[in-house]
Amino acid sequence: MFEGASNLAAGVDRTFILILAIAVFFIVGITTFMIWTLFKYSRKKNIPARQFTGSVTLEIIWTVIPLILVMVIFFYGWKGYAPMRKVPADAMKVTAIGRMWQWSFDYGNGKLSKILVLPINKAVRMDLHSVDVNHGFFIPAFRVKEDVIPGYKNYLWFIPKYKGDYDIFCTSYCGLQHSGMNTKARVVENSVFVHWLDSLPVTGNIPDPEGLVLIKNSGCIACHSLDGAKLVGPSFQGVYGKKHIVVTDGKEVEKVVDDAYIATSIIDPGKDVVKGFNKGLMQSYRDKLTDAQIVQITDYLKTLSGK
Amino acid sequence: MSTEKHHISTYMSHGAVLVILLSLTALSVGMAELHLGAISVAVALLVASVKGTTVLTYFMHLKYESLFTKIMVAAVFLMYALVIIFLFFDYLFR
Amino acid sequence: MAEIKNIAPSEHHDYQGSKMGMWIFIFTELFLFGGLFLVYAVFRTQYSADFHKAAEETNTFIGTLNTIVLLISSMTVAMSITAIQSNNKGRAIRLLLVTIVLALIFMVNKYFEWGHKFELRLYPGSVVLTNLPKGELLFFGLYFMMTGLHALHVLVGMILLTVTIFRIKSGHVHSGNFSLIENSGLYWHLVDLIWIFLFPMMYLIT
Amino acid sequence: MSNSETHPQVSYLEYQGKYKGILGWITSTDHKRIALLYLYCIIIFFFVAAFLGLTMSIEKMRPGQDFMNAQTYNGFFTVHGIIMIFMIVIPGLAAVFGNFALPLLIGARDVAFPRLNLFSWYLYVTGAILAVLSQLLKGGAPDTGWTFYVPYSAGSSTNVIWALTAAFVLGFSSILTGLNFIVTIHRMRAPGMTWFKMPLFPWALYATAWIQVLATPIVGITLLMVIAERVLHIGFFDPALGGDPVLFQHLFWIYSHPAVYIMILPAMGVITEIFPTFSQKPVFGYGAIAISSLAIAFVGYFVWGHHMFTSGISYWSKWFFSFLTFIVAVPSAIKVFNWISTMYGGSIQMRPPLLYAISFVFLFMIGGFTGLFLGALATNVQLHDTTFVVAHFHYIIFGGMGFAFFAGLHYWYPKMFGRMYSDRWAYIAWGFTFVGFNLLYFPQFIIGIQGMPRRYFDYLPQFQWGHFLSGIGAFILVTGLILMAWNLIYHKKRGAIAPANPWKGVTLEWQIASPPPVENFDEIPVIKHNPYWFGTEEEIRREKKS
Ligand code: HEA
Ligand code: HEA
Ligand code: HEC
Ligand code: CUA
Ligand SMILES: [Cu+2]
Repeated sequence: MFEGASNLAAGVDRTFILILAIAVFFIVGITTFMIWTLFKYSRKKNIPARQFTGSVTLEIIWTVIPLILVMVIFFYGWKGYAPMRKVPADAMKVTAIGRMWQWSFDYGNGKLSKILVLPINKAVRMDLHSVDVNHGFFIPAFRVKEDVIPGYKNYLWFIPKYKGDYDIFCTSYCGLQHSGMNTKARVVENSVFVHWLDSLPVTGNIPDPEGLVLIKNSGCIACHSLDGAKLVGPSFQGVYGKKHIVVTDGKEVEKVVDDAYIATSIIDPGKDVVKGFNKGLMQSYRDKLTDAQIVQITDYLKTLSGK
Repeated sequence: MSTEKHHISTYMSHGAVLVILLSLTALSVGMAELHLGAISVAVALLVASVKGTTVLTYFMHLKYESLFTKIMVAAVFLMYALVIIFLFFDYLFR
Repeated sequence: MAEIKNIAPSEHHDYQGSKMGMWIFIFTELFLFGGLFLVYAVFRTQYSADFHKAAEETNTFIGTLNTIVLLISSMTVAMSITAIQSNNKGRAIRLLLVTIVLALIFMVNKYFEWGHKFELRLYPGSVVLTNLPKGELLFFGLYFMMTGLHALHVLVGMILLTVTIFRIKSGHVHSGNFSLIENSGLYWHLVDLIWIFLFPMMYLIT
Repeated sequence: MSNSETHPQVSYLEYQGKYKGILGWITSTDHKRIALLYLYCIIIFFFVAAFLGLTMSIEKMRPGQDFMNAQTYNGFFTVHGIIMIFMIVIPGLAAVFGNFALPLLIGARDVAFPRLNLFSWYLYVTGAILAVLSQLLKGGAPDTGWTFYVPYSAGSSTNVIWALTAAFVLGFSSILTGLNFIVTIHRMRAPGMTWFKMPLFPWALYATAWIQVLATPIVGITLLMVIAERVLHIGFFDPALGGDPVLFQHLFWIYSHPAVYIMILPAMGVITEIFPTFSQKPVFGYGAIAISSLAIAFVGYFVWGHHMFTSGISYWSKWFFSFLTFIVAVPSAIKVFNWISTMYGGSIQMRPPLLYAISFVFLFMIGGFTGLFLGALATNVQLHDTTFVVAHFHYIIFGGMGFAFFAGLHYWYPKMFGRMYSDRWAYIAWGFTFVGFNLLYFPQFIIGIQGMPRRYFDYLPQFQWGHFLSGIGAFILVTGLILMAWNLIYHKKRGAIAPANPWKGVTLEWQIASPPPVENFDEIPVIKHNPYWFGTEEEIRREKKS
């Protein structure tokens, strides 16, 4: 908390100190009061208890004072937060892409990087984009955090104030390697940044391969994951070239997934049913996919097995 | 138990309520056929609310229940309305 | 609150209490469907055009028919309570039987309606459905979930009413003790009440 | 349970109904027996879930993998969360002490629907078994976190459906308990007990019951929707099927925020019973405490959005939910001030229940004030989904509700079992528990502020010191809890016979034998005074000169 490295830190830290002060005051005060009464009014002293039942004045006092205090806290919390939503028009734009379990940063024009490099004292607007599930983009030193939700256009912005390396975490639980999904933000001089960006190779922004487009449009991913997760059907990850047991005409046989096998699976899914999955869920795509398209799908599946 | 008084509705009154409900149904189906756009949504929901209230008051006997039951039902619908409103605080101001 | 008596709770039957319990149960049911209504409301504002298109797909005629059937059945239940209160057991039972028959008609209609959707391959997870525009997909998801859950309640209501008939026959329910019939009546009206809202949401809104 | 031949003196523990032994217990509709059934289940499940928590803490004492892998860890915190929340703290105080003490406190012979009450317990057990099975079955423990956020939970290949079903069934058990209590409080108060002569624990239960009834169905249907999403591929929340993931968060928290008040309100109620008894004076500001319970329940229903400040909800709804969050803090403040004023001017006897009650107030304040950090928009951005949140809710749930549970257990133990435990061992156990607890969770505040995210199996080295202290704290805490359990279990059969009224309490449950007879009261008492009427000081000025 204690090295606020962006323009937004002051507003957060001020709120923090304010609440901390109020909290310590009340916690210490009330605890002391309780312990004091324990001794002062101990039964050992044999003083009969007094039988009063309340006091309207006191009741009002301790309704109104906390009410005022919480309103003050609310106000500061809001004040510290409001600037976080007001992105200056000249902010540099970077898209953070979250996928299980990796960040990548898109600087436009197909320039993708695994770490976030930023020029010092310049406003950046980060657009947050998720490929699969919810992630959370968090840079503690900058006091910024926003969830990365598929289908949502969330964003955040800040101005880095000091040079150095800062941790970036994924805060929204996203599965197995959630805790491994971290990287660095590096704040550098503007000139260094420009140089770095120039030398960054163009890798991203390549459109989806046709096979993937077909898989998405034909609704395959409703049942087949691309990342190894088991849905209704077996995952496409590593499926090509895999050797596995299928049930054909009620008998278990071992088959290797090759071009022909995939074609049969799509045209006549009931023929070879992968063990552990149910027959009849996948419908035939006979009239919906042409042979050429099936080849494209097969080619794409090969890439998922690194072939 | 038998000391408590129960309101006994007549068969006729039930029949009358049914007639009202059926005509309201006819009304809302008719309105929908007219394709009035945005208004038809409002009308359909309004008619549904009137029908719902009728069922609550007469068929479900709310009219003859204790004041507390009435308040309870009203409060529950109010709570639900508040939930919708607060949810739409998000969706309408995105 | 007037009479609290010194007898064991098991021997004492608290008429107001059990009715209050039933009302509270009805509230939970309302909120159960309320959750679905919330989802409907949100998607409907976001995809009104798609919802419009998808809603034309639903059969207004069957919907209207079922509305009428349920309204009538609501009335017959209400009447059967009147019958019990005026000590007319035979009539009460007949009215309840009519209610159950109406409920059956409702279910048969529902069967044909869903069956038709399935013929069009418009069932959850079907290829046709998954390839529809987002809003229509959501509409049909809600359609199946809401009408399905409602149909489940119709079934439960039918069972409850059947039990009531047997209790009337065996003489447990009579003009001096009609909690059971009143409470199953309340439940049945709830089923109707929910349908009153489902009907315009699924069949009418254009 | 016919009372025709029961002698009024037979205690509910010894009473022989139609069946003997364990069958006599699990078919009994006696609210006191059902309370104990809940108690035993809750202790067993608490042990299971706490064991999962303990292993998580130990695993994290060093960065990297020590003795469990990431998948196991993810399964552990999910099942830990599900069991703790849905099976322990939500039914916890309401079902155990509510069932045991509510009819006694309002002068009734049982709850309004005794058979429904037993049925709730069966639902609870069914749900519990499902939850435990989800950990053990073939697909692997669910790994979504107790919040089941979609899309992850729509895709995860583990036993998510089992866990969802378990939570659904447990929810219905909770609804039925709530329904039962509302009707009981309305219909079965002893003659003369007007609303404002009712003790404050029933008031708290009343407020709780309404939340149970009105909030739980929403999560029920939401979980059903996720199940439908997984099984039938109906899109509601998963963007791949056209749905909206943030809508799920809304629906989930519409229930799960009020649920935290389901946990804390009965705890506050128990504490409110304890302070007057040990101070021998009426509770301070009866009306304010009663009404603030209702206020917390009502306003608390509408603050769910504070869990979603970083999810991309609209600016004005953040503003609004933050505002309401601060409003709920005020009734909590009122209660705290009223409790400490109850002690002021009393004749205070230090006994274990009071010690636990005081620790409750202390820990609850820490938990509550850290809630304010989370409720303020600016600080929430920094703290959301960090171990600060973990520390906040462990302080308020374990420190608050847990300690209130221990307080209530020590308070009503003599009434439940008719025996006394050892005070000395109770103090020693308290010492370990209190110290261990703070050592376990306080460091998590600090590393949370520094940016340590939650649900992390592994972490960067700069956070190690905090995790290490936590691990040590966990061991001390466990020692304390085992001592406490031993003290209570050992003395259940061997402790000194408890008098009917060991603490000189004035509420109705202390006016009957310990343990209470089957039918509670030989004759239903007629209520004349307010519930905390200790007499003297000229018999309260000759009854206010009436
Ligand atoms: C019993 C359970 C319980 C209770 C009672 C509370 C009570 C409160 N909680 Fe907490 N909360 C949880 C359980 C609970 N919480 C859980 C389980 C989570 C995490 C869920 C998850 O993500 O897994 C959570 C998360 C959580 C968040 C979301 C964090 C995030 O993920 O970003 C927030 C944000 O506003 C919050 C706020 C509060 C507030 C303001 C209160 C208030 O009600 C507190 C009020 C109390 C006091 C203020 C102290 C006493 C008062 C005084 C001593 C008098 C003086 C007071 C003043 C001057 C103000 N809580
Ligand atoms: C009631 C609520 C409750 C309680 C009591 C606890 C108790 C504990 N919890 Fe917890 N915890 C949660 C609710 C609770 N937890 C929730 C909701 C989450 C969030 C899950 C999520 O992210 O989805 C969580 C998450 C959570 C995490 C974070 C995981 C992460 O984000 O990475 C950790 C990490 O250490 C943890 C640890 C512990 C530990 C060490 C205890 C210890 O205090 C336990 C010590 C106790 C013992 C070991 C038992 C000994 C007992 C006996 C012998 C019998 C007792 C007998 C009697 C009472 C009579 N818990
Ligand atoms: C309704 C769910 C569903 C949809 C939609 C679906 N599948 Fe399948 N698929 C399955 C199931 C279940 C199996 C396993 C049983 C079997 O082999 O028939 C399977 C098996 C397969 C296999 C064999 C995998 C292996 O490991 O041997 C391939 C290849 C395949 N599907 C391709 C596709 C393609 C391409 C599409 C889209 C054009 C698609 N599937 C759409 C459910 C589905
Ligand atoms: Cu990505 Cu957590
Ligand atoms: Cu909350």
